[in-house]
Amino acid sequence: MSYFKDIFNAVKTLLTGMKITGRYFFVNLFTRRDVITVQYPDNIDTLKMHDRFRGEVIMGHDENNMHQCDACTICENACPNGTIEIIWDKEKNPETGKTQKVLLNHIYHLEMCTMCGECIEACPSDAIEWGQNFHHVTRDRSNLTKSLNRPESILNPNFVKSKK
Amino acid sequence: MENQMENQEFLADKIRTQEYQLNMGPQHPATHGVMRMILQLDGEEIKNVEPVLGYIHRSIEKMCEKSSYKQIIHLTDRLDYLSSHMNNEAVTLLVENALGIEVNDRIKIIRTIIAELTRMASHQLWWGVMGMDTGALTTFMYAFRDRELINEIMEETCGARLTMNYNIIGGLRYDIHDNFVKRVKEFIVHFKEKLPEYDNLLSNNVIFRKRTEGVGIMTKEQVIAYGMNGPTARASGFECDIRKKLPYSAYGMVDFEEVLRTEGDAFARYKVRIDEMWQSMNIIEQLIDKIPEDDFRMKTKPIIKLPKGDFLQRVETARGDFGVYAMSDGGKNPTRFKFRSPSFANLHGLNKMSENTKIGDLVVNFSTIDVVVPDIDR
Amino acid sequence: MILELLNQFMPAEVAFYVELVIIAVVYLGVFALLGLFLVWMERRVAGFFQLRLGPNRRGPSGLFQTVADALKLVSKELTATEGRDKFLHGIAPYFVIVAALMALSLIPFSAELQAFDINLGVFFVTAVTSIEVVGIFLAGWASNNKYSLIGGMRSGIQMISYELSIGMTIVTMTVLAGTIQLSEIVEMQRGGWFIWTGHIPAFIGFMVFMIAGTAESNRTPFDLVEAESELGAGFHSEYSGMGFAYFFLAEFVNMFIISAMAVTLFFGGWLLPFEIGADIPFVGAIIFVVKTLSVVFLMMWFRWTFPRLRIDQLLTLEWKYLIPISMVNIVVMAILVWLGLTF
Amino acid sequence: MKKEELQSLLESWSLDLTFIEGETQFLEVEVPAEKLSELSLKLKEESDTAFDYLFALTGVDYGKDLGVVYHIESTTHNHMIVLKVKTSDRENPNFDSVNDIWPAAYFNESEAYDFFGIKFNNHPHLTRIFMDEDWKGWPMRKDYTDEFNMLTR
Repeated sequence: MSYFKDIFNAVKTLLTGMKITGRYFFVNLFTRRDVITVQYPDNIDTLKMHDRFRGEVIMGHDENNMHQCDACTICENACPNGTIEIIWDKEKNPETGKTQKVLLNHIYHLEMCTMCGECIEACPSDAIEWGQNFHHVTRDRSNLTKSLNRPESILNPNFVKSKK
Repeated sequence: MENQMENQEFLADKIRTQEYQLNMGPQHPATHGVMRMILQLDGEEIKNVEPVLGYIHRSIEKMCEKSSYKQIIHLTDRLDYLSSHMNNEAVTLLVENALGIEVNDRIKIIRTIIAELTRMASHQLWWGVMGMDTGALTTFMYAFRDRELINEIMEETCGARLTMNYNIIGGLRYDIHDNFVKRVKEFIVHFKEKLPEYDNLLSNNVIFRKRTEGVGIMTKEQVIAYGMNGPTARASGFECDIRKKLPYSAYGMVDFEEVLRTEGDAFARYKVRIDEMWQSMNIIEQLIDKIPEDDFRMKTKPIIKLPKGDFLQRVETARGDFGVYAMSDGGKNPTRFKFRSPSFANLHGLNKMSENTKIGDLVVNFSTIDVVVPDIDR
Repeated sequence: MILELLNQFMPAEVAFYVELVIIAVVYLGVFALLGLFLVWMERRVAGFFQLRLGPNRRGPSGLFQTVADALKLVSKELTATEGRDKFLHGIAPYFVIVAALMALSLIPFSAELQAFDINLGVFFVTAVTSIEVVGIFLAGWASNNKYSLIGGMRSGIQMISYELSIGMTIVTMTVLAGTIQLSEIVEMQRGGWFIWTGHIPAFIGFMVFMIAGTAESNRTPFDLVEAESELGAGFHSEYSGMGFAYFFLAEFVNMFIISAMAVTLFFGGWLLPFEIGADIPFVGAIIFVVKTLSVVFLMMWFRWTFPRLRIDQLLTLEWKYLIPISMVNIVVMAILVWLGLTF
Repeated sequence: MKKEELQSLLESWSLDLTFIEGETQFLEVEVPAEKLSELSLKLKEESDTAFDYLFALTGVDYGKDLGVVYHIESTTHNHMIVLKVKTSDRENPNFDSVNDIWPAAYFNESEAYDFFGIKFNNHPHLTRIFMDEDWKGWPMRKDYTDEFNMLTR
């Protein structure tokens, strides 16, 4: 008798499973309501990442092409992977007459970055921040080495070094 | 008739059979990554399994010796990437306990909630892959539907979906997002509706039951001897939940059950994880309304140096008992940083589990011990 | 019809052979298109089952996606293992595909559209489809790959076992029909489909046929021959390009053949209930294809819901459940027919 | 069992053990290499201690010495002990395997061998599990030089 009971139970459980998948099939066939995938390159214009999304490290510039980085190299030391290289020079400030560090090039190796955020955490002047861009695909690895400060940009004279 | 029988036996002696070796992996769908198993087979029956490791060995322990404690945290994301938050938590707790930093309840509760969300996401992925290993391909997408919601929450609050790196020493990187509580509650409602579907689709399915029940039985003694842990060991009745045994973060404040089963077979290992998802939801439900207003990070020194000595911190990741063992000489970097990974420990039992089973059973067993290969290779 | 047309401008003998060639070419075309369509259907159906859309970029609803894939497969380099048995490795896909083609030629699409209506119909189909196992076994054996070998061994065990219950179910239905000519079996169902007239044994027979048929066409839950998570791709691990495409198409056409057989045996072939639309020409073929695709859909539904069995469970299912059931079923059917208890 | 009780119990066994003083998490015992397997077996077999769960086995390079640290837990008493063995022989470091006492040591001892070159007597299958078979040197040792070091620029 248990032989038939086994068969009956087996068929019952199989039908329960088929009920679930079948329901999704017909719902999706007619309404596409439960479709969870996103049509990726089509929605490229409307796709918006969350504010905290860690896509790449960027350096904020204001409208006068000024940034906040005074080339202190704290981020360079904080980075676990050697992603950041800062090239700086000493220059005489014409107003105050003091020599100070001037950022020439803030090199960011995206190909080595693990998006851990230690540099941004360490930065005392909020010069670098997270960018939400994730379209990093490129045919040449050298394109991933980026210079974060824009050409001709200068240090914001009013910047404050806020210790966190 | 008798004569015939004799003839048959004679024939069976005469046919020359031979055990043979089969390389399963490193590129094999069932090994969940790049791992190789050398199988000694007699027909379909497995005589011996020998895992060959190291295909994604990245010498993280060596890297830790050259990194500061802050930098170590993000490396642990890459061990068991499915329970990255718990791995981070292990390192932060180790440093905090060594330095005597007591974090406030807000941090503890948020850490616990995110850890449980991560655990659920991990178990969901495992469930999907378990289905795929047994041949039911649809489970994968159903699991991902629910996992996607968790990843959304993570992305909104932590900034990344998988390797969140949300813990820092003495607190959290960001405060929780404004939508966090709302979204988590929505997720719980959604998932309570969908989790029975998992049972109906796979757990109760007669084929799945037949594939898992009575397969790869491990007794409690064997589990302890082989040093296995996590849900895999709890299926054999070994009480090894660190959340209960040595409560850390906010696990002392909540009331939950340690899921235990006694059968020790593949289905028990499967069921433990399903039930753990219920328990995770239970924990989150208890905590989600209790997040107190407070700072989300404590004051710490800019350069962290551990006192001289040895430190061990254990946490319960989705795979089991994750231990971080640090040896410090009082400097910025540890002299030895060891990750005792649960997947590596669980791998010890695979050979015993698969003795005299079929190739199909090996896939099931391997799936139910739920290893993450980067966690093994480190 | 074609024969008459040809007879007008060529001698009768030549016309006969030309007709054969034309029919062969037409069937090859049907075969390829059917295969491609079924692959597309499977992917699309799988998409909806899995909460996604499936191919939807190339052509209407992604219909040309599989064509593109086929072109890609054709243009691919053929690679193979060293030390394989070259001759057997090369010939194996043709066993599978020729078997499928021959079986396809017997399928009665409608009263007019049947290439080859012999009085041994059902018997011939079962005989021809069982050749397939030779091809799969050879592919597994000749590849010089242990995964392929295990797959081939499994296919041997599996297909020969399940051939039995398919055969028995067919016997059950021929007891009811009283003939094994496919077109006559359909004609017998003019009063009512066999699943209705044969009621209980026919229904049990249908279930057994579906299970065994799924196993025959190597699909989940019986895809142990390929068993992706266990054997990679099983017997066709070492085939690339067209060799793989042949296996792939043959698998899908086999699915169609099994479904077509199910429709012929249980669901009245090209007939609609109460003889609706029986007079309109070519409607029969459409009805037949729609019915068959529904059964194909049922098999896809199985595939995207169930886990796979283990090899010993596969045999347990066959020898402990399906065979006894279908044996009893034959007897029950015979008794019912004898007592005239069928509708 | 408490740390102190455990210490006094172990002292009574007179196995030439050194106890590490100070604020340690668990009882840390330095064991002479030749007494290791004897102590391990006793720790496991005695019902008062019943250390049956090898939690972690860590190879360590102390700079001058090489050593292995065993974290052993008891599933019945829920206490943990840390065993440390050291050797100053950097050419051919050699300890007894505990694989027959705790099968969990199987891969872990291979790992210590792979990273530190520490050999374990009577281990059934001591191989380089993570590195290539033909890898030169022991990468986790402090004196190992790595020509492709990404970390120091």
